[in-house]
Amino acid sequence: MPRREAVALGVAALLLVVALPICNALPTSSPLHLSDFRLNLFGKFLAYAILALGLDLLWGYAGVLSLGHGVFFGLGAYAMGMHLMLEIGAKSVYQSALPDFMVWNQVKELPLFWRPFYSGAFTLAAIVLVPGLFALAFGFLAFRSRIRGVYFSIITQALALSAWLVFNRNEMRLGGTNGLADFKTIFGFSLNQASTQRGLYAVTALVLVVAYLVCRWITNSRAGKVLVAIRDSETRVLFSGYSPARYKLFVFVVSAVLAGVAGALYAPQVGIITPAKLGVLPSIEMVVWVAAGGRGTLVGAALGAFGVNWMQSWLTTSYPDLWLLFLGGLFMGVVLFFPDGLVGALARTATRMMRLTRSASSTATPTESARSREAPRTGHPRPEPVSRTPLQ
Amino acid sequence: MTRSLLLLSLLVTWLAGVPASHAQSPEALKALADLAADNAEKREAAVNVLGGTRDPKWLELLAALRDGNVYARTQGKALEVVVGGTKSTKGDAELIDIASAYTRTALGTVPVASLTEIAADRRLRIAIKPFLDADETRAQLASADPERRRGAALKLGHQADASAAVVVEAAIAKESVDRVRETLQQAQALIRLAHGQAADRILAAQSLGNLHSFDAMPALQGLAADPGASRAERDAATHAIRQIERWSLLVRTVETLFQGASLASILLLMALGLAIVFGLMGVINMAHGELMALGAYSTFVVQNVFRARWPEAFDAYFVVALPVSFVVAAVVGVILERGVIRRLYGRPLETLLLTWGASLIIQQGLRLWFGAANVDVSSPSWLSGGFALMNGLTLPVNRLFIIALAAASVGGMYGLLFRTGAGLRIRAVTQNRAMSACLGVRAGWVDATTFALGAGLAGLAGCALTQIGNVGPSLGQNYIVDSFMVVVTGGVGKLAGTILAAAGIGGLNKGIEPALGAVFAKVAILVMVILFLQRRPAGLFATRGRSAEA
Amino acid sequence: MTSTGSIIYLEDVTVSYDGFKALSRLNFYMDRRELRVVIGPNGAGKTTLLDVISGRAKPEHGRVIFGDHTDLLPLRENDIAGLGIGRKFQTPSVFVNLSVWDNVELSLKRASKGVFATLLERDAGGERERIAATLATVGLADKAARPAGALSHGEKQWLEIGMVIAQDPELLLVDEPVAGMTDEETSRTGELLESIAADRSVLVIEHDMEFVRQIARKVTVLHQGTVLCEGPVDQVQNDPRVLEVYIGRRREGTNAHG
Amino acid sequence: MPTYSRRDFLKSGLAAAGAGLAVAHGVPALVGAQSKEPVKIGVLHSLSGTMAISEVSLRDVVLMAVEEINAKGGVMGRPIQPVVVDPASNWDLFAEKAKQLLLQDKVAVVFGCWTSVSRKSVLPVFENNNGLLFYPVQYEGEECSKNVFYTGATPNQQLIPGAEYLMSKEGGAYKKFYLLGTDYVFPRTANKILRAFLVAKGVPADNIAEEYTPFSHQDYQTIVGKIKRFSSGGNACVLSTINGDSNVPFYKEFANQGLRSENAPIMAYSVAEDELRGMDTSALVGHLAAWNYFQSIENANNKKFVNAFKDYAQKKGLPGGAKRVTDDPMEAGYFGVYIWKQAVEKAKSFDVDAVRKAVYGQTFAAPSGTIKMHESNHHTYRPVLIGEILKDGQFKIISRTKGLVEPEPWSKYTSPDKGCDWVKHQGTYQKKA
Repeated sequence: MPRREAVALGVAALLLVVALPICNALPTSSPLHLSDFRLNLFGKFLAYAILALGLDLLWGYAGVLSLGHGVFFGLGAYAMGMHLMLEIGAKSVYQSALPDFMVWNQVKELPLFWRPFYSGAFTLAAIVLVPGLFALAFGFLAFRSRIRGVYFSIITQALALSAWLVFNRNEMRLGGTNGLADFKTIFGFSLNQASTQRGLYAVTALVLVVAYLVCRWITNSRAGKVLVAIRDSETRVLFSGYSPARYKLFVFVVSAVLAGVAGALYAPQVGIITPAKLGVLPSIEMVVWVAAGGRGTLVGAALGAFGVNWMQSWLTTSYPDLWLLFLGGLFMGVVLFFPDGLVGALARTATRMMRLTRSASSTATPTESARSREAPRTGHPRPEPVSRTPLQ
Repeated sequence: MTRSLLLLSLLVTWLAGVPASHAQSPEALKALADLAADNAEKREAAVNVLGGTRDPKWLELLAALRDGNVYARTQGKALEVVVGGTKSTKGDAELIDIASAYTRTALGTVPVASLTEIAADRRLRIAIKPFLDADETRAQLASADPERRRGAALKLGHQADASAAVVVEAAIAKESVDRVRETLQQAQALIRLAHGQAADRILAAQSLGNLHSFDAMPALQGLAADPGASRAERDAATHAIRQIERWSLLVRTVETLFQGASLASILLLMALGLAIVFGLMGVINMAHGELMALGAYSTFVVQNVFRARWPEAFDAYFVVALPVSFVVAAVVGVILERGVIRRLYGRPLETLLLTWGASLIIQQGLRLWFGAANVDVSSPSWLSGGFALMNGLTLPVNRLFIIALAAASVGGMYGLLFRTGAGLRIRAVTQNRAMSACLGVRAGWVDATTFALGAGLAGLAGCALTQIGNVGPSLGQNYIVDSFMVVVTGGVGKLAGTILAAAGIGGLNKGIEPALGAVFAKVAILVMVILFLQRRPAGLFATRGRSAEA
Repeated sequence: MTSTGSIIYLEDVTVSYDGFKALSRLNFYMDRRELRVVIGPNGAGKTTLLDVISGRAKPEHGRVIFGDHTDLLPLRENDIAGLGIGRKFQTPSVFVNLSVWDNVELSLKRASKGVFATLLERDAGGERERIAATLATVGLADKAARPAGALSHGEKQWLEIGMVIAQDPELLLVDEPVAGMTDEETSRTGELLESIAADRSVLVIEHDMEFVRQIARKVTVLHQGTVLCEGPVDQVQNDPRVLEVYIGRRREGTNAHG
Repeated sequence: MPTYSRRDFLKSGLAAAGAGLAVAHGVPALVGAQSKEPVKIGVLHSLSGTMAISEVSLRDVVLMAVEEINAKGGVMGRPIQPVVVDPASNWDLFAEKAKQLLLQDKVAVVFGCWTSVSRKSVLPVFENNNGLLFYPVQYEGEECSKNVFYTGATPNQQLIPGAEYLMSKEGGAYKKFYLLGTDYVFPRTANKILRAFLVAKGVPADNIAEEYTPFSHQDYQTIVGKIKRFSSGGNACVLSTINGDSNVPFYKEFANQGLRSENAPIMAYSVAEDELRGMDTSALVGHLAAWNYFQSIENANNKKFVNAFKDYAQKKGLPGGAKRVTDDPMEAGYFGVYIWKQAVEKAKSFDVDAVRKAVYGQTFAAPSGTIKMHESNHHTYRPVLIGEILKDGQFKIISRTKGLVEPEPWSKYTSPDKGCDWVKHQGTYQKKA
């Protein structure tokens, strides 16, 4: 990682992980004070940013567009939610050891698949493994048979729809439409406490930094180049002796795990997880974050998740009638005028400036400059081959 | 018990239509006065007397009483019962038009405060009901609408009152519509089954078996299990039950087939436009659902224009709405295509995002313009009701119409693409854009036309959907994923594939649904599609062959 | 068999697409270190032949043997590439978002091309030299840092050839390498192929008879999915059956119009 | 892009935004006359997404009540300033917006929510931050929150009377019941209670069928086929808790497959006038609904309310204008604002705890007649009405209870041992046998 980037990352990490919680801990009178509400809101956005990183790895680098990432997010969130539900114990409305929704659903005994979630360790493992294994199975089937491009996007969309339908069923014993809510404590800490929320925020920010480093490490490795190569020409990769299916499967699983972790951090901070979060619309919105921020840049994806959600939060308060028009318009604008997103557009301007300033200066050895171009600058996204076949 | 017997006899004479005694008889007038009494018993008795006159005018009074429109006022010393009409306000006072109880001569407009409402409490309403019901049944049996006559016959059968036998018999003699006559015969048999002698009951059971009468099942089952009945009776009942069950199996099979066909036609209609735009132009149009919504709202607007301008020709509105919705959606489609999508050809994933943005805008636009609530689109009378294919199976006309419309759309598409110059140009540009351009085909024009066609078909689908579902801003969201599934399963760019996929998905869905329920039927379909793509990753009708693509 | 035997051996191979037989009971074999050109009219099955060898198309029946006794039929494309069969496509297929250098680097032959190996592996010593040498061979040394997308059409063709060479294949499959090239580029490409053929086998599909004459020693003519004839260029060019196929069809065409 | 068009766009955008704001905030007419600082209240109804269909009208009616109150001098002399937010039918956004209203905007009270899930998602927020929510929709009960006032019906104020009516001689003495609902908590709980009630009344289990469909289900072919078979032999009726979008396809299919209200009536628990506005009512005529309020109620208060709302809609240029109708949740949303105002004035404070206590036993001359807040359980005494759907989308009232029905958050048929009381107990408590 070039030094400048490392420094920037370090500063950002410090700001996110340390400075903001400190601002929150300051007395309300202080000008630097950050309210609990804001910090909590940021925590949610940072969870989204973790998911966006994974999605960017998948879409921005390998060129695989998943319209079903809400499912993996949901799986992680439900895994965490189930543990939190069990932690409530008899402090619930019905004062039963069973989660409330089971009581009104006339479930007399805790279903078998709920039991392991009493264990915190199991829950933490499940947060990673459930979305990961599910993605492994689904991705294996999809990539092995070379379902790609638009076809892949659409079956993932169908996956989101199915998952939404299934999780909405009361028979699934997962709370139906209402999902899981009214959590009281997390690993013994009361969720009402500002300090717990602050801690959750700090954990989320830390996970985001780690996730970023992992993603950066992947994209900087040779495997990262293979991913970009797959986006450019899957056939060439195949005939170069790599198995694109395995690479895609790998990155799909990584992004699903990140989504699951994001979901698990989201649930306790927001206090509710419902099937609505893993449907078709939220899954598309996730793609929107990445597109708006700039795909293929990692930083852009994270910023996009943060920015779009902040904007949505602000617009739904300030322009409740019109915000969808703004969002739709912003989105069309980004696709049309900034195809590589906000960060892409900024980076392009910056490179142009830089090239101007040092155009005359030394010519680095080819190897050196080839090396420094680590991640792909997507540039103007290349037309993807589309088979325009005649009607038959 | 005696009271109900009395009521029953009243009812019988009433249904039989025996001429009434003198209407404003002293008893009736006394009863009228009793209505305003404080005593609930008295009031109930009064209702029975008035109802017993079988005089339509008194019945109207009872109906008004049930609806809370009857008032009492003191005229001099006497208490007068009047019927209230239109209310109005003048200054602070609330005024009401009143009329006399029997003749309904207008008595002028008086302040509401000067009247006491004769409240129809629960007990009174229960007393009133049989009279009005009987009246209603008789009116229904005489109705010009065969469905209403059939409804009345069905009800008489369900009630199986011995007293109604005469009426039913008379009605059978007069009835000219087969379906209604059969229902009347069913009613007759049910009455006999309930009240006849053993021989009667055997005949009735046979008759019900021959009629394939589902409605008789509980009664027949009762008879078959009745230890008091003779063996012959029980056998007759069992035989009839078996007959009906066999028939029921047939009905259910045909029903499922029809339901599958209906769902398939809807899927096809929705997917057709998508398939054209997706297959021919490589554009994933996420705004397809919103174009459908535009079609549906166009239908709504056309309906309102007809309602306001030509109410007498209201039924014709839908004929006008079909082309209008096509054109409106097509125009919006062209604006989208020329305005933005044009810049993104060959980048399907980006068109997906772009059209999603457009869908948000259209959706919220509709919401701001027409309101967030659904709007009401009435079915024209020729699209309401059902076509009785066989006893126990009524095929809804609107669904039959949509099947026909889907077929016509497919036919039209084939004709257009393979029989016209425009179709030739569309196919040419699809196969080789550069070459077509060299040959003088204006590719831009063709793109716009193709997109307009796809969008127009979406509009048409939206228009058709108004007849089975509701019309709201997020109408399209319900259907978009299903449509995509059809297109993908069929294979992009293959009309035949789209048709087959729609038929397969629709049929399977309806075949599975009774067993798995609506949700898991849908999930099962999605799983099947994914597994199917395992075998054919490019869909049912993928182009296979050597690929020059690298 | 001995090591001087065939590098690729196809026996009785049939491939059909929706009823159309692209290859029909084809028998074909090539010696080691041979440069072979396959010609034939459109639809003769030339590209399908490459598809079968490189694993893209699976024949209905027949045998495909690589080297001494490696059966290619059960293998996937990437495994076949790993065995040492490189393929260059007709339309240039390079990674436009990666630099020219990276393009070659990814193509290098290495022990494992699995996900975890590429994740963990960092630069190995000799790689840079090999990449530089390959780039020098195809004449792109001075453009190593450029994104491949910025190259001209001809340069992309060469880069792709370079990428295939970097795989260090025993057998090179080349599909119409000079389509769309200028005369000068064409002759340079010819020289390049000949130099490559010095120590490996090369199978070229070509239309351009001028070019064929420049490079070919032995030519195979395919027609309707089978081998029509085989031999040195001059002999093939004068074979009456070849004339029949190429010119006879044209005659039929004119007859139809006349 | 030429500059003029950009400016144009900005201008129209601002104008539109301004209009939106003006509507949203219901700019009080008499602000100038009041010197005191306004008091903020929150309005938390979805204005976009799937629930906008129902919730937009609730926002409208709350803002109308606010405007009326402001025109008469506000609450304790302070004008009300509504803070309208859009949770966009997005349940987690509901929680976020609730937090924002309570913590950022520091509103005195929130009027909002429709679906049970939205209420469940904001519930912890209100309880943890001691906020106050007025919830205006009939719901499944089994809840007893210190921070919520429920102005809609509890199950015993709607479900049971509806079923009772159909069982009565007057209602047709039906003996078989098809319980059909959308698959979520209200229909599930409602049907649990209905089933317990029916069984308690001696209906054999064979005569009760239960079925659920997903949200926005559109294809009722199979289900109507089932109902048809269920109802053969007569005496069957449908108790429907089908929600929102699915009603039109259901009723149309019902009619088109030859089922008629005379033979198999549908008693709907989630279809009100506002939804009927968007339906082709011809298929629904003759079917029934049970509510605590209908627009067709005849009394001076209601007339005033209906006309005021029509005028308001027209004046504000709301879609639908003077054709807008009122319905049960709207009425509950409307009088909720007044109940709060009265309670504030009684408590002489905006403090949540003080206001809460002042709400107990409050009465108000609502459009449906005088209603009363329960003395201890946070719900509302309301009358129960059965209406028959007419062609014009209104209801003919065919039955009404005498007086007000006491709310029972815990149904005596399913939770006979539980009660809700915030005066003598701390919320839900175990009744002594």
